[in-house]
Amino acid sequence: MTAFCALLAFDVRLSFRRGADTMVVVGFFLLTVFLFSLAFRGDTALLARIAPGLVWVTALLAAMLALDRLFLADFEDGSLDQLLLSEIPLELVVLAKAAAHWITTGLPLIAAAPALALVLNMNGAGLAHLVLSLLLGTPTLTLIGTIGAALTLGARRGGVLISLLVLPLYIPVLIFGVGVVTAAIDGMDASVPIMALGGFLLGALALAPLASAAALRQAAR
Amino acid sequence: MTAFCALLAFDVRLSFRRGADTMVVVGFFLLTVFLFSLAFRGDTALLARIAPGLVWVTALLAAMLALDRLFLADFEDGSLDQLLLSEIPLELVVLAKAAAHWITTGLPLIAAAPALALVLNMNGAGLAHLVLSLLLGTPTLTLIGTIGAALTLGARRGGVLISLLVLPLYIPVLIFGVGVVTAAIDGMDASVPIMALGGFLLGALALAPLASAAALRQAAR
Amino acid sequence: MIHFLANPARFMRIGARLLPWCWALAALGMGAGLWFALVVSPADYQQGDSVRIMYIHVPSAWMALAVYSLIALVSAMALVWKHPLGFLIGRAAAPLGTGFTVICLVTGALWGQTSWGTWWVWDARLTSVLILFFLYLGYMALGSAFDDADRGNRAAALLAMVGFVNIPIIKFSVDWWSTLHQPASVLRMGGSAIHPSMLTPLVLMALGFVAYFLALLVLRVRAEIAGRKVAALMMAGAMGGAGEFHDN
Amino acid sequence: MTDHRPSVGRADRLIARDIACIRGGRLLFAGLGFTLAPGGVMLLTGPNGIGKSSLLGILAGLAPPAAGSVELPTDTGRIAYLGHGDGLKPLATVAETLAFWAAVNGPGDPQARRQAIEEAMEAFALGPLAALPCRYLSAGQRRRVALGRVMAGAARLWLMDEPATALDGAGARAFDQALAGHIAAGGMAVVATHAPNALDGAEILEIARFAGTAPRFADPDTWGPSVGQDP
Amino acid sequence: MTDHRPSVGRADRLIARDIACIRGGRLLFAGLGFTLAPGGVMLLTGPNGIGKSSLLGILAGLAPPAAGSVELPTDTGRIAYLGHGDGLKPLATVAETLAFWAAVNGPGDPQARRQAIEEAMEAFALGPLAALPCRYLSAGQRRRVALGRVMAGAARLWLMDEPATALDGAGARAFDQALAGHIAAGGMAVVATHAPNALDGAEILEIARFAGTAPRFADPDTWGPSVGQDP
Ligand code: HEM
Ligand SMILES: Nc1ncnc2c1ncn2[C@@H]1O[C@H](COP(=O)(O)OP(=O)(O)OP(=O)(O)O)[C@@H](O)[C@H]1O
Ligand SMILES: Nc1ncnc2c1ncn2[C@@H]1O[C@H](COP(=O)(O)OP(=O)(O)OP(=O)(O)O)[C@@H](O)[C@H]1O
Ligand SMILES: [Mg+2]
Ligand SMILES: [Mg+2]
Repeated sequence: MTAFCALLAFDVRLSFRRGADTMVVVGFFLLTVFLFSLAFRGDTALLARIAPGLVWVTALLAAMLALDRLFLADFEDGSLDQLLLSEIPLELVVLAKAAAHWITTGLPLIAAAPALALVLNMNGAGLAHLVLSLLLGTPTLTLIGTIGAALTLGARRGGVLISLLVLPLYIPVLIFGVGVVTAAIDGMDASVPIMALGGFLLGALALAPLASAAALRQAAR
Repeated sequence: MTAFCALLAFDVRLSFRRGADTMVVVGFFLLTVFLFSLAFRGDTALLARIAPGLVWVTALLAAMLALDRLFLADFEDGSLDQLLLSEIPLELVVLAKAAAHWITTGLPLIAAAPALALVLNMNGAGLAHLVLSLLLGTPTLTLIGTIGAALTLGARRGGVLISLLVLPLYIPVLIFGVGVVTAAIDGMDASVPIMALGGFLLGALALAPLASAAALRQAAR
Repeated sequence: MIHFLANPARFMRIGARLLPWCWALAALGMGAGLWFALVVSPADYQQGDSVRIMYIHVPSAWMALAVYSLIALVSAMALVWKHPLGFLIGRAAAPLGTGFTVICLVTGALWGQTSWGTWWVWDARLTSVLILFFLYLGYMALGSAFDDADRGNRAAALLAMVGFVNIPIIKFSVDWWSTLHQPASVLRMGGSAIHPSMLTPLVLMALGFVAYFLALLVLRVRAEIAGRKVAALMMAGAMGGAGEFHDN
Repeated sequence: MTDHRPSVGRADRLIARDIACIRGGRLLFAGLGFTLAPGGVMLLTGPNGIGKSSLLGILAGLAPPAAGSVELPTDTGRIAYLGHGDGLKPLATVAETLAFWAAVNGPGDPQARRQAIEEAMEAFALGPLAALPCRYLSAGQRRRVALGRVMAGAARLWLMDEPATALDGAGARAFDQALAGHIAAGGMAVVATHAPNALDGAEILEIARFAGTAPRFADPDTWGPSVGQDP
Repeated sequence: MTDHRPSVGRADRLIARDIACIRGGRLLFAGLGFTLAPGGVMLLTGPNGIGKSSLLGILAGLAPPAAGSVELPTDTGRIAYLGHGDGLKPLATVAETLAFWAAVNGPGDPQARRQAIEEAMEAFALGPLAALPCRYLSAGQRRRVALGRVMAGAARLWLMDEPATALDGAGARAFDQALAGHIAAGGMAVVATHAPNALDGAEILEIARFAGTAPRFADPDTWGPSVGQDP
């Protein structure tokens, strides 16, 4: 447990000190929506219509952006070797890394989402469900991402490969995430897609650390 | 001139060998549009309406993605020191780097654009003008990008800072780029925005290498 | 000039002597300007009382441009003469310029709501001012993004010079592209085309803004110099040998 | 095919049996074996590219050998591994770096951990650097931090790749002392080096003796790129 | 404040005058000066963190000194600089790397360039590695490639930071020979090293002699964090 906390704290601290990842993700998120409103010259009706999809697609892309750095720095500077040789179960290391990654990229994204929803003229129910769906969905994205990041360590086309690997697994999350928001905006019952998102999260929590740890063991040089 | 060619060839060769940048950029480009059409469940009328803006915003974001690597690898592994000490004018080095970057990210983007335009139901004039606007616009983006990349070398929050620095200078390109396409689709005269894009390109060609070279000289450790 | 001011002690002395005059001029200009603007000058025959926004909007727009130009100028000087005074002035002026830009944007948006019926349109003038705002932000962010303060200063100075291309675009955007925005009527070739009853408060307000800016600038530069002194003395005093490290 | 990862053996020694190593399709060495008892140091020597670093990786279990097996001593605790690189995070300060790795690898008891860190800092004269982010360090200072990390961990087996790189005279002496202390406490070390005369009392393993005479590639009669005995 | 970047002097020698270096607000050394004539080698020595690498950077013109000036010899051609890192691209092969840097830095004539590359490959036994991407190389092999790059360039002044790092005996001898050849042809070299006894006939500059006695920080009565003369 100390080790888990130490890992989490070290990662989060360095990540915030560097600042880059968090700000890239949030910046990308805000920027994209800003650019879209720019490109459509403030056609508000149109923007409101595409809002749920826009926010979710952008969140997904933003989450994907920082993925390749999940294990890469540790791999390149040799820290990963050290972690592999430590007595901490590798699954725990993966969980700590995933938690740190989500805290530094997923959480700020969720914090930024309401601002965008307001800019895009989303109503109250839509906003609440947007946050809820992101809360349930983004950890799943991160966990799935760890598998992709671990599998592609040292691969020649790391960045793209990750996208290619995780994308198929991301699509259900995207569809149900958008489903939650549109259902809420249209005043319909959103419990089914919400439960689906919850189920994905539980499944990812159980499976992703195992898969990623196995992949990391293979990756060590 | 030999030196310029050597620089260009070396960069392009390594970049294609790595493959990552090109494929990240094109992949991102295709992916975003794909995800959007997925998020809107094939609402073709809506998609057609947002097509010019969507393609241009995505192209801009994709071009921004690979920017931070423009000089970073050279900076970190010490190659930049070597280039600074060589007798090649630094402006030429910047131009070669920019050209290599554009060939490996901008050009493939343009090659991919028609496919998207077709998917998004753009008409012939729109497609032609999309390609034309990208041809004029993306080199400008790259050239402006070199300034941002050079200025932020060694900065604490490199990635985001670049976006912050280049974004304001990208906005006019985006506006006129979208302007060209929408004008063409609506059957109007697009020569004014086309000329503006051309003007931006010439200006960037003249100024960006100077500014970037000055910034690189400051950056050496 | 630059070598005359090159001694911090002298700069501090001159600044201290200038400061009260600046404050007085600022109070006088803005006070009288507001009096003329709100009381003496007439409401516009088209726009009614909302025209009075102009007396804030236009001077702050001018200041936003002027301060950026000043930053670009001192940056160039600092880079050419390798003298840190330019960096110091530039870094001190940037937040003030950002403030003026924000005021210009906000008052413009308010005015737009009353006279065009919309807060914002993506026309050339408005967009280029927004770009100016981002440039200010980028300048400040870049300047403080390096552990080596000197490196930050130089990078930011280069950015300021690059971003200067935006200034003529802002200035002439109304002439080059037909937009919703007012074309120049005060500062233009061939003399001013504005009624004296409106011109007087405008000029007074502008003078007040300039004096206010100068006062704050001197204050900020002095604070920075004092801060450096304290830091230098503290480091020199507190450290023997390798000692502690300070990120700046 | 059996699992070639190091297993924890029954004896209190490090045993390498008949190890072969293939990299990039080329057989680097084969039939390499040795035993290292507590308090022993094994120096790996040989020309550039012979496979010293590769052997260290195999011993650490970071890469499987193409043939043969590694048996770790009982109760090794962890393995400390120091490669050619320093493995430092540019933004973490020296103190943070040592504290983090001690928390991951060092003694469980916080008091003992703090003491281990202090000893390491003292041994490699890191005190004045404690508050510096690692990216400001000079090459030798970086190496000292990496060595301090090894020392502050509670490992009984040290695997090190040219540990004295970039160290000045004082640093090299500090390392020799640290190693001597480790050995005196019953530790073991395998050290790849180009200056084997620097340490007395250490065994020397000349890897060139086991070098693959002819390049041997994947055996067409088995599936994997393996060499030597195969199930 | 005058421009502190190296200028090309009138004499055929490298002259460093009264150089001071500040890093991270700390004065590393001040008043350092020396002259290096053609055919001379200057060894920089001193403990870790004293400022050897920083001085090399100043001599190369990569960083300005806090005070003092550097005068490069006339017709230096280019400067060859080899830092602690190797500066190799992981995906470029050894042959590509050498060819590229020779095109950037080496002799203009293609024929001479090819020959320079061949000589460098031969001197450092790089022939068998020519087709390997650099990321497959061992540490010593990487260093050989970096040294080969210096040798294939047409520079008269070599600035090197611990060039023999990770080299085996043969590699170190090859480097000594390459340096001797460079010197014999009227070249100059400044080499930071922890093993100053390795080269005979070379001058030794002990940087510690110039170390800042007390830390001096930004002078509160001038503008910049500068030391020494100011306008
Ligand atoms: C957010 C929106 C706006 C922005 C960013 C903006 C920006 C500017 C700028 C930069 C100037 C100085 C130009 C120069 O010195 O030539 C200016 C001047 C001026 N603006 Fe605006 N403006 C905005 C909205 C408006 C609106 C809505 C009106 C009135 C309907 C208006 C009326 C004027 C007038 C009368 C001038 C003085 C022109 C002159 O005499 O030179 N502005 N504005
Ligand atoms: N970017 C930096 N910012 C602040 N301090 C730095 C920076 N780079 C180096 N230093 C400090 O400057 C000092 C000199 O570093 P330098 O690399 O020149 O030493 P060196 O003599 O080459 O040491 P070594 O023998 O370890 O290579 C070190 O104490 C280091 O901590
Ligand atoms: N990932 C890899 N793929 C293919 N070949 C590799 C790889 N890594 C190393 N090699 C090759 O394996 C050989 C052994 O490398 P290793 O790093 O073990 O050598 P070393 O004995 O440590 O050399 P040095 O003294 O230079 O450190 C080298 O010839 C190298 O070219
Ligand atoms: Mg090795
Ligand atoms: Mg050094």
